Amino acid sequence: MAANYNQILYVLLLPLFGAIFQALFGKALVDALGVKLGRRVSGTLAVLPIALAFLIGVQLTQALAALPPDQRHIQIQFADWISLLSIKIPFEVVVDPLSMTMVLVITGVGALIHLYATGYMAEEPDYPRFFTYLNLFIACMLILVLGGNLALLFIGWEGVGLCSYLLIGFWYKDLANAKAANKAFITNRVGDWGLSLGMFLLVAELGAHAKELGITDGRFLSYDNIIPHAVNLLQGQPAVATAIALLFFVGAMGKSAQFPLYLWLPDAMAGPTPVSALIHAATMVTSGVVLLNRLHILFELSPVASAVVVAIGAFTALFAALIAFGQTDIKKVLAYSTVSQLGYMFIGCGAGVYWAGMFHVTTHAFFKALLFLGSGAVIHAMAHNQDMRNYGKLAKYIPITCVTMMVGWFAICAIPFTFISSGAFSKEAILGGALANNHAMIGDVNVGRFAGYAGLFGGFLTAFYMTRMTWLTFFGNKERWKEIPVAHHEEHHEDHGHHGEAHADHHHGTDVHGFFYTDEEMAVIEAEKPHEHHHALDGSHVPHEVPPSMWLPLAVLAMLAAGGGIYLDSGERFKLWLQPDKLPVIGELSTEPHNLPLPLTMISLIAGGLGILLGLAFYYKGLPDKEGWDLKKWSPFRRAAKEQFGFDNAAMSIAVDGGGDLSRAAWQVVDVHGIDGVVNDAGYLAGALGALLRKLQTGFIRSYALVMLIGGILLLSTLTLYMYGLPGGSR
Amino acid sequence: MQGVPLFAYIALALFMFTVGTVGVIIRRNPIVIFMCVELMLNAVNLTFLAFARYMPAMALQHNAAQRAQSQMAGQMMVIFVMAVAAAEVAVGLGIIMAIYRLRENIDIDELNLLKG
Amino acid sequence: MLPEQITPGLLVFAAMGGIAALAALGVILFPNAVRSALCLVLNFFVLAGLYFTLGAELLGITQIVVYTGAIMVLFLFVIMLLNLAAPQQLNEKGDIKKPLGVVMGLGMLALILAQLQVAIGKDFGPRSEANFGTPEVVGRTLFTLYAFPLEIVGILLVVGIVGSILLAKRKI
Amino acid sequence: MRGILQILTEEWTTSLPGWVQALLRALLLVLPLLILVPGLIWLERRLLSWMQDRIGPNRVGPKGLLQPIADGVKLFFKEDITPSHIDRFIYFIAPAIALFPAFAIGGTLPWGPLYWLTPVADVNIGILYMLAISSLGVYGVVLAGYGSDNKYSLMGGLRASAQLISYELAMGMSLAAIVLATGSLKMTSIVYLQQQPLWDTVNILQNWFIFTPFGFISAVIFLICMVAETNRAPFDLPEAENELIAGYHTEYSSMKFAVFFMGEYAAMFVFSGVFAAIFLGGYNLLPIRWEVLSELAPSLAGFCRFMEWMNVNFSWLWFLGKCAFGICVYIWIRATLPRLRYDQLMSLGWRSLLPIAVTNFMLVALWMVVSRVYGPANGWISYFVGAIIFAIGYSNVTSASRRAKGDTLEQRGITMTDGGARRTIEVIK
Repeated sequence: MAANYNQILYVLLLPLFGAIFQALFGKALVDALGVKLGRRVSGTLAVLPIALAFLIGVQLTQALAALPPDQRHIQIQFADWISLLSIKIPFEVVVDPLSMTMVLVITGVGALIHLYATGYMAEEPDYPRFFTYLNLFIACMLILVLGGNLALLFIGWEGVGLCSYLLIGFWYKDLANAKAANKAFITNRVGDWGLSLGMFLLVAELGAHAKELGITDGRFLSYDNIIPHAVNLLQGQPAVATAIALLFFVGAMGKSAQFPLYLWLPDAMAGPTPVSALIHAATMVTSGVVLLNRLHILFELSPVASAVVVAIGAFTALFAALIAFGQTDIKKVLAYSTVSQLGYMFIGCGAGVYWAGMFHVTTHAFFKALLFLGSGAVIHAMAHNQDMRNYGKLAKYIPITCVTMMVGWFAICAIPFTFISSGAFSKEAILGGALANNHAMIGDVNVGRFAGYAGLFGGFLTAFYMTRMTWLTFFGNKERWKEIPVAHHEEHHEDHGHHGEAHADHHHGTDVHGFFYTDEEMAVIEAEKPHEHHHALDGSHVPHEVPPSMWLPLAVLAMLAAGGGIYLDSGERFKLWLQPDKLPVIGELSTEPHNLPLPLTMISLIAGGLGILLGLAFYYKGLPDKEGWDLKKWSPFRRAAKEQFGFDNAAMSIAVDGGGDLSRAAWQVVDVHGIDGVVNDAGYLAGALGALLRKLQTGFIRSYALVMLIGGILLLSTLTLYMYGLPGGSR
Repeated sequence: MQGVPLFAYIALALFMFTVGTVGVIIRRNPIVIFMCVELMLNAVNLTFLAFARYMPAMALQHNAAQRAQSQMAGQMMVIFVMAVAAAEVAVGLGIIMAIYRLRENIDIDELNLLKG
Repeated sequence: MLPEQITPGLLVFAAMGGIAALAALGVILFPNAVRSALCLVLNFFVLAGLYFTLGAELLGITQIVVYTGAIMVLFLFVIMLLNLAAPQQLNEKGDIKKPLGVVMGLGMLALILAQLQVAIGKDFGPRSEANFGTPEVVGRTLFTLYAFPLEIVGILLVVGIVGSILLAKRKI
Repeated sequence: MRGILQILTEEWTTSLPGWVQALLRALLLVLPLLILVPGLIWLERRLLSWMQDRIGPNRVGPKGLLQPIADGVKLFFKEDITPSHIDRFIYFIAPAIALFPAFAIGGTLPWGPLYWLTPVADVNIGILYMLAISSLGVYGVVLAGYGSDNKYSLMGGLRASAQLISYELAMGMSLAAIVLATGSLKMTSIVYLQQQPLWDTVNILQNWFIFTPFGFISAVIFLICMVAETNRAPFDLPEAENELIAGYHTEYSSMKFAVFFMGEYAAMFVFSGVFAAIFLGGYNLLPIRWEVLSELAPSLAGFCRFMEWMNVNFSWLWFLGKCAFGICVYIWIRATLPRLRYDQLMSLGWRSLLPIAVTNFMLVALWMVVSRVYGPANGWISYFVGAIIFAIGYSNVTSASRRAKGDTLEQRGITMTDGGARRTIEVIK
């Protein structure tokens, strides 16, 4: 099948046009057609481009799959973008298995979530703005994965960061949301610092050796130049390779929320739930994994960097899983679970089984989007209260949500041999790869293997806390929202919050409240804070099942979560699609470890099963007192977990307070005395000179013209003298 | 035109340009000054066109594309000068009108707000 | 540099050039602004004729449309509008600038003429193709080779229009 | 097909020296104009009185046919009054300038398919030339207003200059659409293109531009603009007799007044000719392609041949007929519509005609691109879709601006300067 790969441009442009349309005409449309019909039309027009892009993506993927494996890298240049003296950066698009996988995930899951959002946001007055951002996000994400060079990737990278910022702060009148958005944005800058430095270093290296490598077209940032030439370039200089790889990994850490840059992700839950599902679970946070997959050659060249990746991934997986035990907000649990799962993906990438990382990205996109959307449905049913302590026995009221979420729960628990637990297939591949290989080494220590063991333990933890979440929400012995303590009614705002109540008495210098607001502005903002999405949840509340536009995506995602894993794994379909032959540097990798007492799947089965059973044992009867509304009764471990083991506080006080003190010192000493002094003196000097010169300005335009003419004549005379060789000139 | 040397056109343009320059200096009415500026612009236009038509002999050594480009360049400049002059007149006369409304007087020697 | 023989073309040029030069002088010598403007109209009109003799027919007609038909009408309009309210003439009293300006102007004329003596030799001749000023040729060049300057000029004109409206309106 | 006229004149004319030919062509244009102007004056007065249900001139000659001659004699022998304190040169030159464009515009009008007789000069830049010369017409009016040293005349001149500049733009844009469609500025090729199949599809009819959608819009705009350009009612503000006495020609009498008069009627005639040539198929009698019809219906072949023969030999007559039609439209408009207020005039020109003309121009470009690539049917569809989108947007914008600003002059921020004393003119709705 000869496909026209130029069609990929439509995939890129459709969401962009959607965003532009929503931005320019969305509001007018809603105004013109009336709120109800207008929102329906506007929502449809937001879903449509994504769905169309998905269809085109499917067609192109089929065409690509029909090609022999070694021809599946198609890079199309559409136009010149930046053309400097020796560097050319065209607008180019890469169509290969990696980018098409991501295109399908982004547009497929994205279309479902868009559809869901049309229902979820139906009450939102700023409806078109939401879909503008959402469509724009899809467009940026597609640029990120489809861009044929690192510069385009960077554009997409920043674009998704921007959209994430806009969407987290979508309800920006709520101060906590605005602060969460700021936190996400600023934390991501750290990652971008790494990404850009890595990019510069790589380009500098490539450019310096361009002649030896035979790169003639100056496209140093393009993948089809980097990937084939990186081996020759960096083989002899492991230190440089490690530096570049680690810098890129810093970028990936920021976007993919790895320790210590994971801080923003839990706070990002302040955004609307479809946003959490789309951006902060299914797509954007996986861009770090995509980056590592794209540039895997760099990491293959540096075992040290790979070991760092594995170590940080494993630590993040465990750390986040532990924090999840202390969370009472349903979305926060899912957020930490996302951080933890991202850790797994990095274990896979670091251990060398890059395809397994992507595999987990895909399955995770299915079940985590499902879980988030399900939690959104629960929140929707519970009058926007997100505290699990207020739930219980919801299975009776919202059966569809319950069933689909159970599927998601089972998928993330990763129980082998059950065939509908899609997480199991990808997680087995990751852990198998980590345990069987010795790629990620520092000195003689095989970091990868330790990471594998940590991952097994993490699987146990995952099953445990997910069981906790599911049972607290849907089962148990009583409907707890009917007996919320009075004191707690006021408290549930906190769950939207930024630092939680622990920061209420913690001073950050003068700017207590956030990064950008003064106290007066704060007061105004607090007064204007909208309350429309904070209905009271009291004893008389009756949860209702969500509308079809919301449970339909749930059902589809549930099917994907149940069947996606086994479909993609059967016959090594996914592995052969993404990585058909051995890796260029480290060669063939096995995913069958031989050094274990039992087969890996058995151990996983034990770990997962144990987690579920323990969870059932703990929470079968509902909420234990030790996790109740009274924080004083909590166990020390759980209280520490709730506060992220103090890490958030520490990071915040170092970064925000320390930065504030440093800036204040710079302001009061360096700026006021040093720089201002020089500038002011220069100003006085200029002023004094000007006072002298202004005497020349008579204000009579004709005099100016006359003087100009005289000047011109003087010039001409000189020229004439020169030409005719009169005295003083020479011909 | 047959028998007219390039120098004739250039000399005429030069004369017009000089008259325009002198006019800017000796007249006090800003509108007339403006007209003198237009006169200078037109003198330059005439020069452009004359040179576009009268090419030096060495231009014939170029290839056809270069020759075509060089003979069109003068006309293009004239078109752009005309467009810029139109914009300039629109804004300039607007300014004169605004000044008149403000001060009831447009003598250029009374308008010395630029005085330092 | 000077023509060898008198041809009909030369006579026509002499007539037109003479009118243009006299009209140019009239612009600065008439104390009445309306007469100055009329002289300028005449000058532009004759210039359009000279453009025709140079083969630039499109530009010649554009000269009439733009300068004679639009710009000069605007000038007349403004002169008359200002006169309508203030009939008194601006007094053109002499001062030192006047003789100085004339002398300087003549000096510039002489100096540039001296330069031209050297610059324009015999190797200039009417060598462009005869149809180089037709609408087809000019348009084709303008919309291909000079497309970007044209766009920029378009932006400039729009800004000019907006600016003059802002200047003219009392209340925005 | 060669007609009698061709056989008689072609060889003889082309054998003459070039300058004699040119003179002959010019005479063939100017003489009919000069002869027809008195007839036009009679026609206007009779038609106007008929429309207003009165008799009109009926004393001199049969049906008052000799009335214009009588008027002319009267004007010749009237005392020629020249006011004092005037700018004499300008005062005297103004009528001449007013007469000049009326005759000069006709230079590119083709009166028939006889290239050696008409037009006077078939230049490449015909339409542009027409626009350029018509833009000179304003000088006559403005200078007359200024030279008369009369407040009312001056105001008339001022009004004329603003009005003519404003309407020239819309006129140019409306013609630009036609030029875009034909790809030529030449009058003869525009007429030639109107003999092609209608809408590129209907073979039997001629593609007169007034029958095409864009041409119709252009024609309406051009018609309005040409009425404004000739200072005729309802756009006769420069000579509004109840406000400005007679505007710019208040101080003119006798022959000088007659020259203005003649210039106005000649301009009407010539503009009607331009309208006929550009929109009404030029010198063709009927919008039917006879040779195609004769192929389709052989029984009518004889009739078709006859009609073709008529077309060639009496083309000047058909052209004159179309001019006469245009003049009747002029008179009809004058009899029907009241004079516009000045701000209405400006607002019509700048806010309605110009945007519509520009949009029409862009839509023609769209139509051409689409129909060249995807065929005529798609071209027309895209043209109409574009037109509808523009209409919706335009009506939204205007209604929004009306809502925002209100309808009185003051609310719209317009004030009028009048002799030092400034006042805001209130409009009673």
